[in-house]
Amino acid sequence: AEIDPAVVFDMGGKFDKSFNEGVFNGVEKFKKETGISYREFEVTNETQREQALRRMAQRGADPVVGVGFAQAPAIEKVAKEFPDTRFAIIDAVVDLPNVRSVVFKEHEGSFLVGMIAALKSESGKVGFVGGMDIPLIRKFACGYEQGAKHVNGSAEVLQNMTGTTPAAWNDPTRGSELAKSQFGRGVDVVYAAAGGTGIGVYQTAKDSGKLAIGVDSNQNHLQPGTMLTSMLKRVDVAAYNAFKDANDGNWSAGIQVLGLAEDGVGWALDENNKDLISADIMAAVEAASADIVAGKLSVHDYMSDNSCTY
Amino acid sequence: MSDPRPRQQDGADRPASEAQSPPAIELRDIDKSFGPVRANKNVCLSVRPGAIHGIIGENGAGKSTLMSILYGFYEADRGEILIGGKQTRIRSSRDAIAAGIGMVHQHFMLVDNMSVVENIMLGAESGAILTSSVAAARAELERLERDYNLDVDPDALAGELPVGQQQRVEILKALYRGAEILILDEPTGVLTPQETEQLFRILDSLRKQGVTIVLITHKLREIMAVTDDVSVMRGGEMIAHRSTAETSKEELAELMVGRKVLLSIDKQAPQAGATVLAVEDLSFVDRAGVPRVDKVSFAVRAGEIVGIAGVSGNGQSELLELLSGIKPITSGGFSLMGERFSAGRSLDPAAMRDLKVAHVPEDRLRSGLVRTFAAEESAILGYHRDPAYTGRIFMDRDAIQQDCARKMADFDVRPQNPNLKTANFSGGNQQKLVLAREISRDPRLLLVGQPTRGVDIGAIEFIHRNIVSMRDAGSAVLLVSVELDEIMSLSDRILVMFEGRIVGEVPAHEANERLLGLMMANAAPERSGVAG
Amino acid sequence: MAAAPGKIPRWVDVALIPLVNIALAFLVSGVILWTIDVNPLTALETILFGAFGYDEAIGYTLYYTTNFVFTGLAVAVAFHAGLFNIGGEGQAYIGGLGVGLGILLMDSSLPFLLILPISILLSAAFGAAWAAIPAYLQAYRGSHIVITTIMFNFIASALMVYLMVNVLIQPGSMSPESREFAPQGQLPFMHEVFGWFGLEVTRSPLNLSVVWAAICCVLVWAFIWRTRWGYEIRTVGANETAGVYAGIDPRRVIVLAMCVSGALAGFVGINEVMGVHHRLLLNFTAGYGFTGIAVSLMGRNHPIGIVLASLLFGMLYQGGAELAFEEPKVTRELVVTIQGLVILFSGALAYMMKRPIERAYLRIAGGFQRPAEQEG
Amino acid sequence: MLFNLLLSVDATFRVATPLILCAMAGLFSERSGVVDIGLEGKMLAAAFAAAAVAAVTGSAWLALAAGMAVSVGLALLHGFACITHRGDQVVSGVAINILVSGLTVVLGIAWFARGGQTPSVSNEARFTPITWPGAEAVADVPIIGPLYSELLSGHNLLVYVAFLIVPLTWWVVYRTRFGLRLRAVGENPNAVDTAGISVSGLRYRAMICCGLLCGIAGTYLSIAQNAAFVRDMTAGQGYIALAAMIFGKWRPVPAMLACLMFGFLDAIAIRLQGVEVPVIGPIPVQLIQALPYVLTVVLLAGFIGRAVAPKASGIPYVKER
Ligand SMILES: Nc1ncnc2c1ncn2[C@@H]1O[C@H](COP(=O)(O)OP(=O)(O)OP(=O)(O)O)[C@@H](O)[C@H]1O
Ligand SMILES: Nc1ncnc2c1ncn2[C@@H]1O[C@H](COP(=O)(O)OP(=O)(O)OP(=O)(O)O)[C@@H](O)[C@H]1O
Ligand SMILES: [Mg+2]
Ligand SMILES: [Mg+2]
Repeated sequence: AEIDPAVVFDMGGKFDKSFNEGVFNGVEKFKKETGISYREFEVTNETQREQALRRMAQRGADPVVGVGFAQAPAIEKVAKEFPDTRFAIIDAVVDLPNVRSVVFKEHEGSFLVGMIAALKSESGKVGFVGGMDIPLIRKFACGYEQGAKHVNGSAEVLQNMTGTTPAAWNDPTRGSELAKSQFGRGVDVVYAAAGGTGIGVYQTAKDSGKLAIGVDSNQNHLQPGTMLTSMLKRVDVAAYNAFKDANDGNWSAGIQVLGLAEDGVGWALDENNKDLISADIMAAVEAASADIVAGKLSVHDYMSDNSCTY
Repeated sequence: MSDPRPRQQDGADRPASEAQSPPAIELRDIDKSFGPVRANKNVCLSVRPGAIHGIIGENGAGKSTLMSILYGFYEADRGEILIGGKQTRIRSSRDAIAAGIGMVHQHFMLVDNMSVVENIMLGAESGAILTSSVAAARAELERLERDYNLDVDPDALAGELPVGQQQRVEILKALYRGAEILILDEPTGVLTPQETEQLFRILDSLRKQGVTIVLITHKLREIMAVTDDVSVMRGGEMIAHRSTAETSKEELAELMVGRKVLLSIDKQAPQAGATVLAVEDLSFVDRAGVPRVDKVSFAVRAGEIVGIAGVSGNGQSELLELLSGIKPITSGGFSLMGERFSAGRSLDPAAMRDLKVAHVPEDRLRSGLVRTFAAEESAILGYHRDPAYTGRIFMDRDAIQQDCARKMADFDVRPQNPNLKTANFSGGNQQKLVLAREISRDPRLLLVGQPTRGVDIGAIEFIHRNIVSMRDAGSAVLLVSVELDEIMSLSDRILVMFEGRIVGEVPAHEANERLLGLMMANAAPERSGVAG
Repeated sequence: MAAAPGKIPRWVDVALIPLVNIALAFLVSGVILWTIDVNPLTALETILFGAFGYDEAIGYTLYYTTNFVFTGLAVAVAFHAGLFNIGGEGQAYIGGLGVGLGILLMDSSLPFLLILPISILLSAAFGAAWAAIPAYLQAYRGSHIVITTIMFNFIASALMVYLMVNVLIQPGSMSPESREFAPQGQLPFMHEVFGWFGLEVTRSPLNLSVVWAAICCVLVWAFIWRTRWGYEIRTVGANETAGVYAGIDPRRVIVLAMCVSGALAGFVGINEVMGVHHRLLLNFTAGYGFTGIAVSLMGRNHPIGIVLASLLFGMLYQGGAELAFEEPKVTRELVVTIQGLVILFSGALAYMMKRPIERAYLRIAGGFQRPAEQEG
Repeated sequence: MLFNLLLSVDATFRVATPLILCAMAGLFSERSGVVDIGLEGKMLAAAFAAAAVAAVTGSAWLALAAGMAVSVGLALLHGFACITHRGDQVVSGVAINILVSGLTVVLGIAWFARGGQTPSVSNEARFTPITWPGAEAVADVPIIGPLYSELLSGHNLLVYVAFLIVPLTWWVVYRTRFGLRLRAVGENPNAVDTAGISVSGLRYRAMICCGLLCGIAGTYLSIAQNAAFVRDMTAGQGYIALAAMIFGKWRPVPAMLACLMFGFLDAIAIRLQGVEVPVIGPIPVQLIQALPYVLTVVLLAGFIGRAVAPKASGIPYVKER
């Protein structure tokens, strides 16, 4: 029988240009391939997560994908109520027999783009703009910093956080100001992990003739020539796989940790940025990537000890 | 608005008030309701050109409403308006101004934080950019001031002028717009005798230039002094027209109220007792560093009424506020039944009330009442902490309501409804409510400011009688008023204040208007010196 | 010309006109829905059914209503003192912080019956404290309360992010959330409460704080209209000079009113933190503080009006979510649009239909009478 | 250090521009007696309209016109509710903010299918920085060079417009007939009415001024400072502008200074992030992010006297009680 899949997007909304949109692209791809449509809901406040998940389960949806770490408590509750429904959560771990938890090694992907940034930088200063000062974003920043320092021990990494309210994920104006201030201090490559705020960062990079790095999905097309690359976090694949595995009868619960080795994270190279990435850079990054996969190079995970000491 | 045309040219070649010329104003069957209240019922009025026409009537009789209709501020439900014999539709003040009507409202229509010139040119500017308008307005203002002897500082802020000056600004506003008909709604309610006299001189010279004037007032003396004709309103209806020469105060009073009214009070000689209030070198300096009350000393004894006369703005208001604990003392002090208050000792109105000091404030709406409250709530303002009204947590609604009903009955407050919103009572009745609140608690010292401002004669009579009976019951009364009539008829002793100082004292039986007037202008020969 | 002033019965004013206004809002929303191929009538049905149609729906609607009652009352109390408190959002946030900190400290050692009153006090105290600073600055330093409360909203969110990320987060957790409270630190859900009495009710986030909200309505009503503090607040709000004349210190009244206001806003923390999430987390206020402004003004600053307005908003939140759930074409932004239209028509344009409806009423009522008159 | 300060001042101009425009808009509205907390919504709607038109037509000027037109439309809606129908001004403002926040995204999805964002507009369809003559040449001259080339030169047209709007607003408010009437109607509408001027007419005109200025502010956000519309991109700036206007006591120049102060504090805060203080170590980001707000409160408490609003603001004008 056909499955009846569902996805519950988080507060950013399915068009946040990064995380949720990645999931959206993944499930759209599934829909296009199989012709199976899915239910969806975008939450607008903390309480709706549980409501939406439960409603999906009640309506017989299976599997149900929850997007974002904030949905973890809700999934935990609802998955217990509906032991026969399969759930998947992206970016958090919920230890239940009917839940698949997908987490990413963002630090590995960020490490690679940090290398690219430092290799490309002429000033030796690279920048990072985060949305909000939360652990996930610190994880991105920490990996990025390691990557930059890996290729240039004296590289300077400037960090800025956008704000403290949910508006911080949708404030291109402030993103633009943060980027300008970093450029003013000599930064020439900036990496944004800040949702819609990134739009302002990329635009400013373009206006100032500097380079920017996108996040989550491949954002290279947003400002061709300015986008040095994008750190890919394959939430689209994770969501697609959740649906596909259920459809094909290959469903498995448990934790999936997706890093470079699993192609869960990576960096984007396409016609929009191929002129920016020289063969040397390419070689260095590929080598580091292989080392990380092989375990020869380890990237410190901020989450492992809540600090960025490496 | 085009440039204000000097009016004399029109007036000069027109014979003044001819019998055959059509009335300057004719109102036919004007009807106006505000919701359920019918403020004007088929009112007719005819005003001769070049005459001063008085309109009198109790509070709420509909005078202001009628004039506001003539001025286009309200639109009548029914009726016709003829100006100079020509039927005119007046739907807004703009129409009225175009028809040559100007109005000085009972409550001034000035913008407090704008200068006099700006207030005057508002709506009658000569162009889109002010610079030229200001110049034109100044020139015209100078001319008007010269012609009518109406001087005001054109650059002063309207809100900072004394009321008398504010009124001049209102008159100048009307003249500036070339008014040929001038309506004045209770213009003298806030003026000193000197200011009133001056106003009447101005009205007289306007009349000579051919201006038609409609004058609303509660003061029959003024009607008799300046008007040519008089109309009486009662309960929304126009009930009588008289030629002033052929009527008398008594007749008008009776027409107005519908019963005989005593126009003067007879009171017994005072039985003055122990000193209740002794003020010594009391001073108050305001934030700008101006001494508002300057080393004032006097005493008030139980069973006497001490009146303080003075042109408004000479420190009387501040004196009352000091004595009632609203303003802090700068230096000096006073003792109240032996208890001493001075600069160091912080006062507050609640503590003064506990000492049985009652205070009827000068401006009932600004500080004596809360417009949005039910009457019963306004009737406990200041006494709301009294255990009679409030327990540990909750207020005792029944007690408050009964108390208010009793006060309303005792003081004839109409309508006698404790639940009615305060704003819905007429001025006179609001005043009675305040007085009832303050008097009914047997104060040892009663501070009264302007007790009858804007109140009709029926109510004045009532209020005066109550103040005198307070005195007779042994209270000390300090009365501040700019009405010399009131001061003279109520007080046992009269102090005169000028620029924050007490410049003289006169026993009531020696006082007359001329003497007090001179003292108020600080022009009197030193007579009895400063009271100690 | 103007007919003799006829009597308009009260139900026209309090029931018919608001209904017409809401109908107008839905009419305009209907046009928008129709352009995106959603049947407006079905949509309306979905909203109403989704908000009131079954026990779970009612639970959610009342859960939102609870928040709006708290923030609406908060705005109203300040308003009676003549103060415009835009800071409900921040006060709710900090109130929740107080609850959360308290429970995190107490839940291992104290029983529920002690934790509950302490939590209520803590939420009130923290919310009041967050309102007291702007109040003090307004009363004694002349700072404008609108500016300071706006600023304090931002400061509150910065403080919360700092605490959640650096202090209160569970070690190793991705999510800036505190640990879950122990059971005695959780306010029972209403479905649990009904369960105690043997009634089967579907689960929803509705919890005992709805009862507290109802109590607060009564308390606020009594406080404002039946105590002398309320009397003093209303006096200062309506006429400050009269307040001074009456021996009331306006500065103390300002601080008092804002503290009460902040405390009420802080109770959102009871509902959200202790009642629903059972942990401290970011953004649980979700704009309820701002919506409280509209709730209070639409409810004419009176508890009864505030309850009605809160119900309306609760219905829009819950019914709107159901609409977005049922109709794939309806996005959450469309639901926001509909909410905006409802506030516009039944709040801002509340008087637009008054005249026409009253006139229509008089014509209809008159139409019934006239034939009778002719016969007589 | 000096150069850093210079850059902060430069950023101040950019950040303050929409605040100044909105504060002047609010000033017109509130001076006429209509409280406007819908600045945010008007600005957001204008930002959307401008970005949409710029994306479709490629003309920055058409975009500006569209932004202003939409914003004026909303201002008139506010007027219709508050002036004509005497609705509650705050509720109306809140309604407009919420309505716009939803509607811009709904329309954005319907028209551009990019999740409520508009496509990025090319530089030709934007207001891009203008380099003043000789800016490059003098850039290296000490002091004057950077002052001229960094501070004065190199902003987009709308920044200059905003700073010209301030003296213009001052001139209109204090030196023209309209301004005289505007000030009067906010203080005492009865005085205006009895002077034969229509209170509603005046207030509607003030609303139009307010709408025009918010329109410029929104256009600046989406196609000058940025190059696309992103949902809710105003991020509370309308409220900050409102605060600045009150801070400036409803007067143009002080309000502008308040906006500049806020922009400056913001620019400083951005540059302070990550700075380590000797002994204490790194300051928490959140403390620095809260700094502009904390400093505003402190300044407000310390130096600015009581602000008195136009007396009639917030109260619908009714002649007959
Ligand atoms: N704006 C208004 N709204 C509703 N009712 C009003 C209004 N103005 C006046 N009224 C009603 O009209 C009646 C006449 O009031 P008006 O002010 O004309 O009296 P008045 O003769 O001027 O009294 P006073 O001598 O106290 O000035 C009042 O009884 C009142 O009910
Ligand atoms: N909103 C209202 N509805 C009904 N009647 C009102 C209303 N407002 C005032 N009144 C009535 O208006 C009459 C006069 O009220 P008004 O406001 O004119 O006071 P006032 O006479 O002007 O006072 P003063 O002459 O001292 O200035 C009273 O009879 C009062 O009952
Ligand atoms: Mg009158
Ligand atoms: Mg009157």
